[in-house]
Amino acid sequence: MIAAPSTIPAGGAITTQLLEISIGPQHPSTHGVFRMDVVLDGEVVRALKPVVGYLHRNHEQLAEKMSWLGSMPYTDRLDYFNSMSNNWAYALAVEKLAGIKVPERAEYIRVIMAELSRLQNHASAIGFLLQDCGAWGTPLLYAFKEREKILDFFETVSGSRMMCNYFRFGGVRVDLNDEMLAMARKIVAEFPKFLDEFEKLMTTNEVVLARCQRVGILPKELAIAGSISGPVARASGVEYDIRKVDKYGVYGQLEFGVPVGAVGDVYDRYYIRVLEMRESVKILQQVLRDIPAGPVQAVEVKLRGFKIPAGDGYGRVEGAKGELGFYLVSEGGPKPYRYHIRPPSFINLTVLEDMCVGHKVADAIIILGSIDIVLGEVDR
Amino acid sequence: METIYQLLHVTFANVPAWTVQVAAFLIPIAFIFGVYPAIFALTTLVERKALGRIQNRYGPNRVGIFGVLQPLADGLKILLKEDIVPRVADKFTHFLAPVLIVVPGLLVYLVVPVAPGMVAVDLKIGVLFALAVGTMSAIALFMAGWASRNKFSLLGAVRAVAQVVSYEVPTVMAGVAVIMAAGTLSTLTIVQRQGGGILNISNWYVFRPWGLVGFVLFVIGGLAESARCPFDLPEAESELIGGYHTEYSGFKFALFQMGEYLAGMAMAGVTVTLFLGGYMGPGSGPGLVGSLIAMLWFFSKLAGMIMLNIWIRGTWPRLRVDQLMGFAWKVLLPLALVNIVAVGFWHFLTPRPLAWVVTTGWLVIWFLVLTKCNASAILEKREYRYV
Amino acid sequence: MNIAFWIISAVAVLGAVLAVTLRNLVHCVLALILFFIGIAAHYFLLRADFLGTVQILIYVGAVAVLILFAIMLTHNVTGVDGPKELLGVKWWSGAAIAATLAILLKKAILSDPLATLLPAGDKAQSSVAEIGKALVAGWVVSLEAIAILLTAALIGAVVIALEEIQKS
Amino acid sequence: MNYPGKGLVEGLAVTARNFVGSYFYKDRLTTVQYPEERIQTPENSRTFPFLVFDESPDKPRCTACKICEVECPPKCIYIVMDRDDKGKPLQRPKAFDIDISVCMQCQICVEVCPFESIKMDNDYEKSKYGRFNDLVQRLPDLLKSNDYYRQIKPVKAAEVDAKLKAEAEAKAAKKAAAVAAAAAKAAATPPAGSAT
Repeated sequence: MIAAPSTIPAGGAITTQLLEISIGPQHPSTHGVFRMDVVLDGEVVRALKPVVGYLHRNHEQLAEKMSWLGSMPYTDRLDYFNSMSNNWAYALAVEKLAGIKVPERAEYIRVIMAELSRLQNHASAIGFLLQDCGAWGTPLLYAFKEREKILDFFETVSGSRMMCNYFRFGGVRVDLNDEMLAMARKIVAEFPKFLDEFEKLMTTNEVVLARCQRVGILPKELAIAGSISGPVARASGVEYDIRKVDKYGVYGQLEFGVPVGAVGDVYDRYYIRVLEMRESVKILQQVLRDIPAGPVQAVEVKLRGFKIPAGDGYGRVEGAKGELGFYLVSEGGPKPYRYHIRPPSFINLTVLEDMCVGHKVADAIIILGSIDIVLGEVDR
Repeated sequence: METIYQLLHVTFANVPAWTVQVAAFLIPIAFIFGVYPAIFALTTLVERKALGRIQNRYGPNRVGIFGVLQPLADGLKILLKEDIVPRVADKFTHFLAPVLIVVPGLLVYLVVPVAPGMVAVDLKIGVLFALAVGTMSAIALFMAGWASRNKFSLLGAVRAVAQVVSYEVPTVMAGVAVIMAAGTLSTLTIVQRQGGGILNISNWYVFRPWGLVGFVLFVIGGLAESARCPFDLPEAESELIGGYHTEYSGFKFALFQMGEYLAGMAMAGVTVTLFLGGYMGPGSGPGLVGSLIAMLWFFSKLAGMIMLNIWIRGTWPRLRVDQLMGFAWKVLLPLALVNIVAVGFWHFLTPRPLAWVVTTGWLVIWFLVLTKCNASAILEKREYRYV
Repeated sequence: MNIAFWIISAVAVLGAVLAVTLRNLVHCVLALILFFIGIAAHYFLLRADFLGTVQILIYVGAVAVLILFAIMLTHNVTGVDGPKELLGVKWWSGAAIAATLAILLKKAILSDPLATLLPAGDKAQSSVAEIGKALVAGWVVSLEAIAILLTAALIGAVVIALEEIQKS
Repeated sequence: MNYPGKGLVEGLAVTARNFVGSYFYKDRLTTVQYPEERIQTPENSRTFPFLVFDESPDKPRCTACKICEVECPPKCIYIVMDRDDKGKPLQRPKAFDIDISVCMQCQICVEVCPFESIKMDNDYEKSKYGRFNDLVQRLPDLLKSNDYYRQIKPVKAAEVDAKLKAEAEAKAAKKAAAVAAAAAKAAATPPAGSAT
C-alpha cells in the first residue's frame, strides 16, 4: 500500500517530504506501457506499486470464442519476442488434451526454434538491461545485430520475423530443408563469438559491476514463495528448469546444464542469461547434428473442424522468461471452454516492489530491466 | 586581444585609435561566437556518425553528401517546433534558464589560447576564471529543473547541482597541480611553459607523472561537470526521461543541447591547454605560418578530446548517484591532493631522474592504497553452479 | 569607467533589493546571485580579477547552491502562504540593523590604513601573488585557525551523515 | 593481469574495433539503405493475402465457399457470393474484402483454402494515408494472376500448379472414365433395349 505523501522524520530535526512520482506508462525505460507508482524519499524508493493493464487485449476471452487453431497466431502476440516458445506451450497443452503424438523430426525442429528464440530473447534482454544502465545503445545494438540473424532465419522458415505462427498441433507447419539447416548451423557457430565480444564489452566493466552487484536482491525463499520462474528464479538459486523437470519434447535426450546463481541480484540475473545462452548453443549444436529425417506433422490432425475430447490439460514450457503455461478446458467442441495462461513476465513482476524498496530510483529501473518483462504477456 | 590590437594598429596606422580598439575587442568575440558554435554543430554530426559506426550503423547520411547538412536540418527542424511551456511552470525562470546555460560555456573560451598570443583575454588568473565560470552552469541547470514544476526535472536539477559542485573540487585540485608547476594562473603562460623540448611535445604536462594523473582526473572531472556520459545523471534518459530539460521543447531545448556541448568542449579546451600543451606542437611558433600551424594543433587536439568523449559515451554505462558522489570524494579528491604533493616533490627534487622516480613512486603507492581502500565497492567474483 | 561603474552598481543594487523583496524564495536566491555577480563585476572593474573570480567560484558556485539546497528543506518555497505585509515591523527593524551595520563598516574601512595604501585604479597589478604571500606569511596563524575550524565542521558533517546512514 | 579499470579499457577496445571494422568490413553493417536497396524476401515470407486467378480476373480460383471467412481469427475477411439473375450461386465471389488494418498475417486462410485460391503476398509496401477505407482491400485489389504468384514464390507455385494439374487430370480422367462408362453403358443398353 502506498501512503499519501506525508512528512516523516528522516534523521535529526530535519523533516523531509516523500515524493510520489509516476514512472510510466510513457517513460522511456518501462519496456512498454507499464507504470510504476513510486514513492521516493530523496532518491530512495520507499514504496513501489506496479500498475498494469494498459495493453490489455482480452486475449483469453477471445480465445474462448475461437477455434483451437485460431488462437495459435494470437499466442505469438503474448510475448512477442518469443512467439516460437509461446506456440510450443499452446501446442503442447492441446496435444496433451487431444493425445496427439508428435513426429520426432518435428520435436527436433521445435527444440531448434525454442532455443533460437531463447538466444535472441536473452541477447536483447541483457541489451535492454544495459541500456537501462545508461550504456548509450551500444550493447543493445550489438545484441540486436545478432538477433537480426535469428529473425532472418525465422522469416525464412515460417514467413514472419516475429509473429511466426509456426507450430501446429502435432508438429510444425513447414519442414526445414538443407539450406535452412545450414543457415541455422551458421548462426549457432557465430553466436559464441558475439557472446565473447559482448562479455568483453560489459561483463567485467567496473561501472556495470558497481551498478548491478548487490542491487535488487531476490532471496531464494521469496522467489519460491512468489512462484518466480525462469532466469530470475535461477539467479536466486532455485534449481528449477522445466526442460529438466518435465523433459518435454526431446530435452530428455539432450545434454545441457542449467546455470544457477547464488546471490540473486541484478548482476546474477544478467550473467545467468549469458550462461544460459552458452548452454542453448550447446543444445542447438546437438540438435542440429542429430536431427532425424521424417514427417513433421502428425497425420491424424485436421486443420479444419478440429475437435478435442472433453477434459482439461495444462501444458507448459520453459520459455525464455520463465514457465509459460496454458491451461485449457475442453467440452469436446471446436472451441476451448476455458483458456488460461500462466504468463512468466506477469508473475515475475509481482516481486518487483520487494526487490526495489530501499534502493535508488535508478536501481528500480535496472531491476525492472533485469526481470525482463514484455507487456504483451503481462497485460494479455 | 593585445596581439590583435597591435597587429591592427600596425596594419591600419591611419584610422582612429578607438576604431582599432573596438575592432580588437570585437574580433575575438566574433571568433568565439562564430567558430565554437560551428564546432558544436559539427560535433553533433560527428558524434552521431561515430556512435553509429561504433554500433555498426551508418549514422546520418541522407541530408547532403555523407549527411554533412544534417546539423542544418536538425536546427531547422527544432526551430520549427512548437515551444511548449508547462502551465504551472515558473514562466520567467523557465525562459531564462536555457539562455543562461549557454553563457558559461562561451565565457570559458575567452581564456583558451588557440595560437601564440591568440587569446581573447589574457587574464592573469585565466585558469581560475575558466573553472569559476564553469560552475555557473549549475545555477542554470537548477533554474531549468526547478522552474519546470516537474518531479523528474527537479530530481535532475538536484542531481546536476550536487554533481557539478562535487566534481568542481577534484577538478580544481587537478588544475592546481599545473598552476603550481607553471607558477602562473595565466593560460597563455601555461601553454608557453609547455613548449620547447623534443618537437615541442616532450614538455607537455601530460608527459609528467603528476601530469598524467592530473590529466586523467581533469578529464573525468570535465566529463562530470559537463554532464557527459558516464556521468550524465542529470539527464539520465532511462531514469529521469530528460532530467532538467524534460519540459523543454523547440529552440529552448536546442539551447540546452548547445550549452551542454559548449561546456563539454570548453572543458576539453581547458584540458588541452593545461595538460596537452595547448597550441604547442611540431612547427607551431610565432609568425603567420607558425600561428596557423599552432591553431591547427590546438583544434586537432580539441577534436581528439571530443572524440574521446564520444568514444566513452558509446561504451560505458552510467553510474548511480551515490556511486558518483563516492567516486568524487573517495577516489578523485584524495588522488588530486596526493598529486599536489607530487608536484611539490617534482619542484624541489633537483636531479630530474630522482624527481621522476620519487614522484612516480609516491603516486603509485597512493594509487594502490586508494585502490585497496575502495576495492570493496566494486568487483565481486561470482561462482555459478550447473544442475 | 564611470559608466560601467554605475551600470554594474545599478544591477547589483537591483539584485539586492529584489533578493529581500521577492516572495518566492528561489527567486530571491536568483536575485542574490545577480547581486553576487554584480559584486564580482566590480572587482573586475577594479582590476582585482583574482577576487572577482573567487567571488564567482565561491559565492555563485558554492554559497548560492548551498542556499538553494537549504531552500529545498523549506516547506513554503513560493511564499504564498507567508505573511502578507511587506513593510512590517520586522522589515523596519531589519532595515535599521542593516543601516547601523553599513555605518559601522564604512567607519571601519575608512579608518583602516590599508584603504589609503591601495594603489590607484590602473596601476594595480594582479593581486594573486600578494594575496598568497600575505596568507602564508603575515596571516598564517589566522589561516591555520580557519583551516582547523573548517576541518572540524567537515568532520562534524561526516559524523552527522554517518549517523543517518547507520539509522537507515 | 588485473588492474582497476581493466573492464572499462577492454570495453573501449571492443568499441574501437567495431568503429574501425565498420569501415572495412561491409558485413558488419546490418543496416539496409532502404529505398535504394531492398532485401530479397525469402520464399516463405508473408505479408497480406491475395486471390489467385488463372487466365483472366473474371475467373478467380475462389469459389466463395467462405471457409476462410469462418476460420479467419481476427475476422477480417468479408465475402459475398455472386449469383445470377435467378439467384443461382455462380461459385465465384461478388465481393471479397480484406481489411488489412485488422489482418494479422497469420496465413490460416491460406492453409484452410481447399482450392489453392488465397495466397500470401510478400509486398511489404502497403502504407496508405487513410486509416479506414484505404486499408480495405477490395476484390479488384486482391486479384492477382498466377504468373505473379509464380514470380514471388517459384517453388511453392510449382508445387501448387503440379497439384492442381494432377487434380485436374484426375478429374478429367474421372470425367472421361465417367463419360466412357456412360458411353459404354449407353452402348451396352441399346442392344438390351433393342432386344426388348
